[in-house]
Amino acid sequence: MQNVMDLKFSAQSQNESFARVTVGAFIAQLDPTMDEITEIKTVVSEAVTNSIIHGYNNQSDGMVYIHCTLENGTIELTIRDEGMGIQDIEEARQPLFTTKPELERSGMGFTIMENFMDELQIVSEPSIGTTVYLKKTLTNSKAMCN
Amino acid sequence: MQNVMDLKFSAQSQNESFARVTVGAFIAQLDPTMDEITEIKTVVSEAVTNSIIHGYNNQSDGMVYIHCTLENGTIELTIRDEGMGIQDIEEARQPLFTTKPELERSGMGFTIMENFMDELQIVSEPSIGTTVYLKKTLTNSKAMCN
Amino acid sequence: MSLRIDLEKKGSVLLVRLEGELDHHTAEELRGQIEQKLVDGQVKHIVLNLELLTFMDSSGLGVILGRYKQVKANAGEMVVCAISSSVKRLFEMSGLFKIIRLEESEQFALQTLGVA
Amino acid sequence: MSLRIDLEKKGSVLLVRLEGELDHHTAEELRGQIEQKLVDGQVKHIVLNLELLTFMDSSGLGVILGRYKQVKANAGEMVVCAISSSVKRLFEMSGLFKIIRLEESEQFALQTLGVA
Ligand SMILES: Nc1ncnc2c1ncn2[C@@H]1O[C@H](COP(=O)(O)OP(=O)(O)O)[C@@H](O)[C@H]1O
Ligand SMILES: Nc1ncnc2c1ncn2[C@@H]1O[C@H](COP(=O)(O)OP(=O)(O)O)[C@@H](O)[C@H]1O
Repeated sequence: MQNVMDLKFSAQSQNESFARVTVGAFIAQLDPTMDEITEIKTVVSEAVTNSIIHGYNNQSDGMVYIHCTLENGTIELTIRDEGMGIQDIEEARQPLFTTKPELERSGMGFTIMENFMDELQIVSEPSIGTTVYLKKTLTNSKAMCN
Repeated sequence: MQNVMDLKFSAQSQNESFARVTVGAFIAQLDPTMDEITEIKTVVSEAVTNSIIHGYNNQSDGMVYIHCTLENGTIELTIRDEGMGIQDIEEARQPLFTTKPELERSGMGFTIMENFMDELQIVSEPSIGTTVYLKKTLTNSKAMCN
Repeated sequence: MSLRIDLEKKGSVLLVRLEGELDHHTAEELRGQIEQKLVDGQVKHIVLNLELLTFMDSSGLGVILGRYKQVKANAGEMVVCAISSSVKRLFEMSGLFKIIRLEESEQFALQTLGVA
Repeated sequence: MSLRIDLEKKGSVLLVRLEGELDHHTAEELRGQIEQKLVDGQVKHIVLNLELLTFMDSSGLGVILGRYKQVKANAGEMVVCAISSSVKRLFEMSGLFKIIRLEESEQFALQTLGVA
């Protein structure tokens, strides 16, 4: 049976941990390993932080959207903002590339998302916003029986 | 500064604990007492369970909606379903009243919500759905400074 | 499963220890497991130890009240022990203490039923 | 605050112990507190003890890299110790181990800098 959740929240930095906890609590029913929970929480943190810092340029009146679907041990995550968008997606995906070095960004966000998930897709349009699509199937076969 | 979140999830009973954890994590930034966290989690559990059992009659393809606003130490919660609605709200609010005794419902849901919150409003229309509005100001004055 | 249910027969008493969260989702499992122990007729009383229960809502009240009715039909008693202040408030609000006896500890609860 | 920051000066070494979650929200506070200790010029090296860190993402990498650059500008070293396997993966992915030394324990890390 499919289980779906949608979350929308203010683009404020204290909501980064809230977003991680929420997605972590939602996927818990699939009985993931500790490592898998950490990976999912990390990618949520990366994408949400990007929306807040880059998408909305730290203007906290924007909203961040998370859509999460669980089905047969597979987690699908869509994390979206209606912010400034990405000019060059290929460039943005490169390890260590960042447009905000002055904020001590490491440029590792997309690299981490790619490494921790099975699939990463980025759709973005300048001044419309950015959508990050992430997918991962848990190794745990118990997840198949839930 | 106001902080807002919207949550929407499948009307499945395993999401009752998910909804509690999510709202609990969101209000944590107001630095509530342990008792206040427990109270908020309990009322969320009551309203969400009602939507699942009564609103959607345990048909898990419906969706439950939670809207939560934090401002100056005050929590406002709106928990909504698009289910069967309540015929007689005054009757439904009475302690020990339940339309589903065969499911061992205690009829204490609304009484608990009323006791644990400063304000409870119920809006419902048969076959349109039910909206429960809950409000509570935390005692903690630290909450005012966040 | 976010509720751990531990059942132990002590003479005519069924000792039920709960750990975790008792809500609508987990109440059904609890009902099923207790009822299975009640069918053979040897159990007369129930002692509920809630020391390790971290959450309970009105669905918990419902399943407890349901089991109370079952033991009462058999002239048995229901005793609850080691409850937190928040669970206590729910019991008070619903008037459950009028029919379910509260004891400090499991040991003491069992003693009052003559099986400690 | 979901990050506890404990700072201790040991000779020319600033020992930084972190407990909790290091993300974008908490990184700023960490940066501020460490920089305050660096201004007086007595600190040359930094030892980062991450034993009690329960979460870290790339914002953590950024703030660590930033402090590395500061001590390096002063010919100092940065040593990290007691890291979890998930933090280790982030360090490996970003190549941070090429510039930041890893030691098993705080005691050992301090010894290598001559202040234990
Ligand atoms: N949601 C977003 N909105 C706008 N730009 C983004 C968004 N996410 C990422 N970017 C762009 O992609 C770059 C690389 O992102 P990332 O790999 O996460 O590194 P970092 O966040 O450390 O800069 C960012 O510096 C930014 O220019
Ligand atoms: N979301 C809802 N949709 C439809 N009916 C509801 C809803 N919430 C409550 N009710 C009605 O109000 C009654 C009282 O609710 P409550 O006090 O929570 O007790 P209980 O859930 O134990 O029945 C329910 O039995 C039901 O008839």
